[in-house]
Amino acid sequence: MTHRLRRGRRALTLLPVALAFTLVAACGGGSGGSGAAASGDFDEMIKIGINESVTGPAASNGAPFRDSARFAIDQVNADGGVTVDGKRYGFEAVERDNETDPQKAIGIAQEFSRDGVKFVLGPGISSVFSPAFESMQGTDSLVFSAAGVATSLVGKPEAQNLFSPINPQAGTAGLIKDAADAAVEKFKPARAAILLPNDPLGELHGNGFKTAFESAGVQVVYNERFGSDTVDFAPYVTQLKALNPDVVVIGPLDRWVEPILTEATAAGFTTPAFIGSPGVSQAPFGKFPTITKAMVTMVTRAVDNPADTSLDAFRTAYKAHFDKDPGPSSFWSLIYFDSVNMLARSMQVAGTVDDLDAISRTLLSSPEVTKYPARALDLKYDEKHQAHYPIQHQFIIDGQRSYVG
Amino acid sequence: MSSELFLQALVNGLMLAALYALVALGLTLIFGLLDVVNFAHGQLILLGAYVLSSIVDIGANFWVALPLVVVGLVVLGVVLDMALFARVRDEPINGLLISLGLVAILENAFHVIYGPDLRRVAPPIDAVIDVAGIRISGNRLLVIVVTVFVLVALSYFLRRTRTGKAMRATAEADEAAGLMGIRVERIRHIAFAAGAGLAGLAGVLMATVYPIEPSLGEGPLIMGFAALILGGSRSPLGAVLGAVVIGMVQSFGTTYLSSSLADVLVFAFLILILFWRPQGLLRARLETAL
Amino acid sequence: MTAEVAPGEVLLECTDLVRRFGGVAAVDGVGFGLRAGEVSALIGPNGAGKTTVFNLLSGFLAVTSGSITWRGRDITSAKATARAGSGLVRTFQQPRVFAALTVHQNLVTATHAVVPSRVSADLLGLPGARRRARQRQGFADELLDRFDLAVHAEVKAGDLPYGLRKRLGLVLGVAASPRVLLMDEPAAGLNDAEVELLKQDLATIRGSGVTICIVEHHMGLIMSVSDRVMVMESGRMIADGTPAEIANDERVVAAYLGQGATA
Amino acid sequence: MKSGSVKAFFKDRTRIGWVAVVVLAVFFATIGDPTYIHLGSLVAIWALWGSSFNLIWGYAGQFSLAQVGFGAVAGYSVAILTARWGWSFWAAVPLAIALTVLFSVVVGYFSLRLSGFYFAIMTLAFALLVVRVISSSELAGRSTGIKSNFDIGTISLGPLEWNLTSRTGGFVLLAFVLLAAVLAFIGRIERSGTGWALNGLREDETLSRSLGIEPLRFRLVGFMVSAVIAAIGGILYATYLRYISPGFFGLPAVIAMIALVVLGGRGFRFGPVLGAVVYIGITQWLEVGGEWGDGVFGALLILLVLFAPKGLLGIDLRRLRRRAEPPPPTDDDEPVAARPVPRRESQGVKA
Repeated sequence: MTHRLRRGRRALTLLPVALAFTLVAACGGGSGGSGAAASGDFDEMIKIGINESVTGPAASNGAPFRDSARFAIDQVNADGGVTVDGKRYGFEAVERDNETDPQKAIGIAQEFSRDGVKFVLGPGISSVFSPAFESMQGTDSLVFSAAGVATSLVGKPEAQNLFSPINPQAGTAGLIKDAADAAVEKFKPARAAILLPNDPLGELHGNGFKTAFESAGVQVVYNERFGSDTVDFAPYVTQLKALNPDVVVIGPLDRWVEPILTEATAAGFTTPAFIGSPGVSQAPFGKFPTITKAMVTMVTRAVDNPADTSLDAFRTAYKAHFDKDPGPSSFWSLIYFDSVNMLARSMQVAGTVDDLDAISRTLLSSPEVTKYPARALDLKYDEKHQAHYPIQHQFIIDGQRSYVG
Repeated sequence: MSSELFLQALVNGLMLAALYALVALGLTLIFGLLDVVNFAHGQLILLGAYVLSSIVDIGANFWVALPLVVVGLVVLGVVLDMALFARVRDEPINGLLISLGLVAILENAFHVIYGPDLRRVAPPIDAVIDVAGIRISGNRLLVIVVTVFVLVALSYFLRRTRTGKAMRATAEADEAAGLMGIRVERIRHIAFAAGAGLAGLAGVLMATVYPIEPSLGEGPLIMGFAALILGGSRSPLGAVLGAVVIGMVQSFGTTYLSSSLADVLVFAFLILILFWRPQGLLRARLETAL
Repeated sequence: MTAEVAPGEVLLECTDLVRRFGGVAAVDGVGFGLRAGEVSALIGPNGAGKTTVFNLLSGFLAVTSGSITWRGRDITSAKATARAGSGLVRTFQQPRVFAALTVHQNLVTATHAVVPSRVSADLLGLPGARRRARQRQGFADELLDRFDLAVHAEVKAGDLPYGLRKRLGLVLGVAASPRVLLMDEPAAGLNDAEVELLKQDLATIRGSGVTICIVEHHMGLIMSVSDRVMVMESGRMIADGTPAEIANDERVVAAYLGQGATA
Repeated sequence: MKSGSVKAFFKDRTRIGWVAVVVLAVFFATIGDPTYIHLGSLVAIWALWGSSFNLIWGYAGQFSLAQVGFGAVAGYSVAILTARWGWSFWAAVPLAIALTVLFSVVVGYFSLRLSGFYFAIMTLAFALLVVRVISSSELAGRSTGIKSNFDIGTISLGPLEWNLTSRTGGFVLLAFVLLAAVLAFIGRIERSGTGWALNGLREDETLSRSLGIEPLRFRLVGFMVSAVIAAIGGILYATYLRYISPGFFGLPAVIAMIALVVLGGRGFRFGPVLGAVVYIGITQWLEVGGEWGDGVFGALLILLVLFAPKGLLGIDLRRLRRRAEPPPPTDDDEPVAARPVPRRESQGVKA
């Protein structure tokens, strides 16, 4: 009996031990690696927080977003950083992977606010951004987020320092509407089908396409969302084939396009024009020669198009950072590129590195902020902090690529 | 047109059924002989797929890689069983908990080693069979053919070979089997190895028709469980039957209703079957089945 | 506890009990009554259907046909728990105890039938819940004393040696405050000393007014404690009488041939 | 025998657990740093979810995987009622809990007759069904999720104002107060007849039935109570995140919930608290193992199951120290019933 009693008591001593462990760890917790900026060249570093979904379910978006952020920061430093009052500032990336876990994303946002990280990129995934941004509200930080929901938040009083660096993805203007119109003009469809994933982006794009098609007089005969864990697309293709639409919208990422095209090819369903919802690159279409009509819309700009000489400086910068030439999917690398470069210029022009309101105002109004090398997009922020730039579509007809816009 | 749609849905469903049958068979062997609910089965499937992609990447032929992967997973199965699961035989729930730990470790490993991007294995067969407008790709046909072959072979193995008979006896009554001179522990290692091998094979076949990614294990695992339950949990034949039902519900549900409804349908069907017929569609056991 | 039982009243009665498994009738037309205060034994060769009869009486198996009445009320389709709650309690051949709980905790748990839980009171912490908790403790303590288990009170039931576990299984049945206690082979696996102890326990239990029916193979025990012996073979009752009558019954001797019926 | 020393010990055990909870609450709620407010909220919320699973599994022996689904039902109910339909938070909470309990009765009706593997899969099927239904429901924001009301106001205690808004120290305190209430409540169940009945059913259902303990009745009660606890966790979760989406409630959450209970010690009242501290500590805080964090957690789980299946609170330090001695004598006649045996030390001798 005594044996049992003592055993129990000992066992319980573990709880305080764990507590002590926790307390000790608390003092050193939360630290982590940061970006690889060469701080030696600068007098002081400005921390740029990166809160992206590098792993987890949304990693196929988050990883390019993170790379884009690194690239942009690298570029600012390569261009000499920011000089204010004779002091040279460089950008320093503070990278955190939120693993597509909102709990983690909130933790990271709070860590940033605690550590005085005033400039934050991400989260760029809507389902992670929303909860994380809630906790950035009211904190003194300036946020750029590629998340779809950011476009609907910007301009609202609770989002005064939020910037949306991609053209609006839904609604009456912007990427989706433009893509739908371009497709309608090119392919003159009577019947359209939409097959997108059941996730926030798929939802946004699907609704956008449906509205745009219908207002252009195109009948939407199929509007389906597959589960984000779907791997077998044969049933969807079977359904589509039976409906025989003229255009099929798929995407919004390459990862969905390839399996769908594989099944479409196997099913002999190659007659319609396949529209890649913005985010899809031309790459997957090249693998299916029997599919002769396709269109993709650049989320940013086709940086691999050699005919576009205005991008030469950008391509040099790209090669310097990534050590390879831009490919079909490299448009992702522009997500934060211009915004971060413009941010650096606004600091310079406004003559401050910590007055967020002054920096924001300059970012919107000063023409000076666009004057940096390797500028890639003709990007401008409107008074709501929403980015605008020319939208570019790419048609792939019988293996030939052509650009519009 | 509509009969064509129906037949195409049937063909699509058959491949799903074949894949789920392999998964459910593996789960059934492990559950039937070891009482372990192996949540890590999905990760073993994925491991098979990833290892295949790695072997093919270094230039090996698919047909060489296939047996390598299966053998590799069989060996891994033996190791896992001897090192982990054999130590908690008397408390089956601990086997389940260990499998949860394996899920975390393997999934983490896939993320770190292979990254989040989709990986693809060049399909071994580049042909499509077209019979009166009903089309099936050679790779999908391969899944069905291999599964049927495995079913026949497994049936022969369980009925005709010494080890197979010993497995059936052990599944039925392990103590009695032990008294009859069957080396029960050895039989259990074999069962786990066979289960892991089937998972590896399912992974290989899956990689020929689907792109693979780290979170891909969950779907086949859940559907495998569903098939297992429908089939009565310890019966290989039942597991196959359950897999056919699930594959068809999914295929026809997606084709004629909607995908989200098809999934809801699978779970609702499972709940109702469990409620009305907890013994499954078939009451057969390893001993009488196949 | 409640209405007193008149001595000699038939508490439990079954008629034409039949239970088939597949095509085989494990119990085939058995009927008998148990009178208050009596100690009866149900014997027969292995496979005769004795345990099945207990399972039917206690509600652990459903009857194929036939009826069971408890103090004049038909309980043929009553739940096992309801039967136990009304005083018809059984024990098991394998020593069933709550292995991870201590002996004392086992007994507290077993008092459920005597001090039923009121779930709402328990959850809301009403005063009645505390009173009942005290009652349970008191009852468990009393049983520990009565059956000399106090020394083992804090031992986990799973760690007890076989004999003690078996005994605890019996006391758990007693803790449920039975009016009729059906004991399935209480002596199986016990050594001689333990069987002697069992005899004392049976006397104690009987002395507290409990009617007992035993399924048993230990003839010595049966002949010394029973008022009445019933004999089954192949699902049927082949004899019913005093121990002396049974010992001389030809059919019984035949059924037990070579088994040392009069050991 | 089980007299003064038992009681002293019992008090001691409980006291240590309570002291730990209070220290955690004060530490996380008063440090004021957003990171610790974040971690403290998560610890309390996961401890609640763990307690829900611990009650139904550790105490009642039902390996229910539906708990996360209960959390989802409650969290979504509150989010929809407050953010979509403009209810006040405090009006929405009782209704959300009531809906969750109702749902638990439905799940219980279908599943409680089953046992073991079947029960686990049936409850898992319900949990996954909930997620699928939510992801296809327009009202619940499909897979995008919806915002949840987080400004749950303040409580005035005389001159003191208690601000409960999520992501403040006050919210952490609220979460810990609710956790403490749940732990106290579980303690009450432990000592009650209902607790003994659940224990008995976990240990041996046949024996329990022979003693008049009705399995379905008590298990349903256990199920409903565990659903209430899960509902509190789910509501706090939605409120804390200020946003709710179906992605939070998938298989990974089910696995995490099981793992933290195993880690802390199944069947120990304070086990889930310790489990939550370790779980949040490893995966959200210290980033143990860097990119291998989940793997480290999985390995820890396996090691514990192999070498200390009773969890951290069940580790017998004394036995570890005198390993040289032979193990205590056990009975060789027959194997002890092969069951997962959550240990309950409390003697229930409180009069």
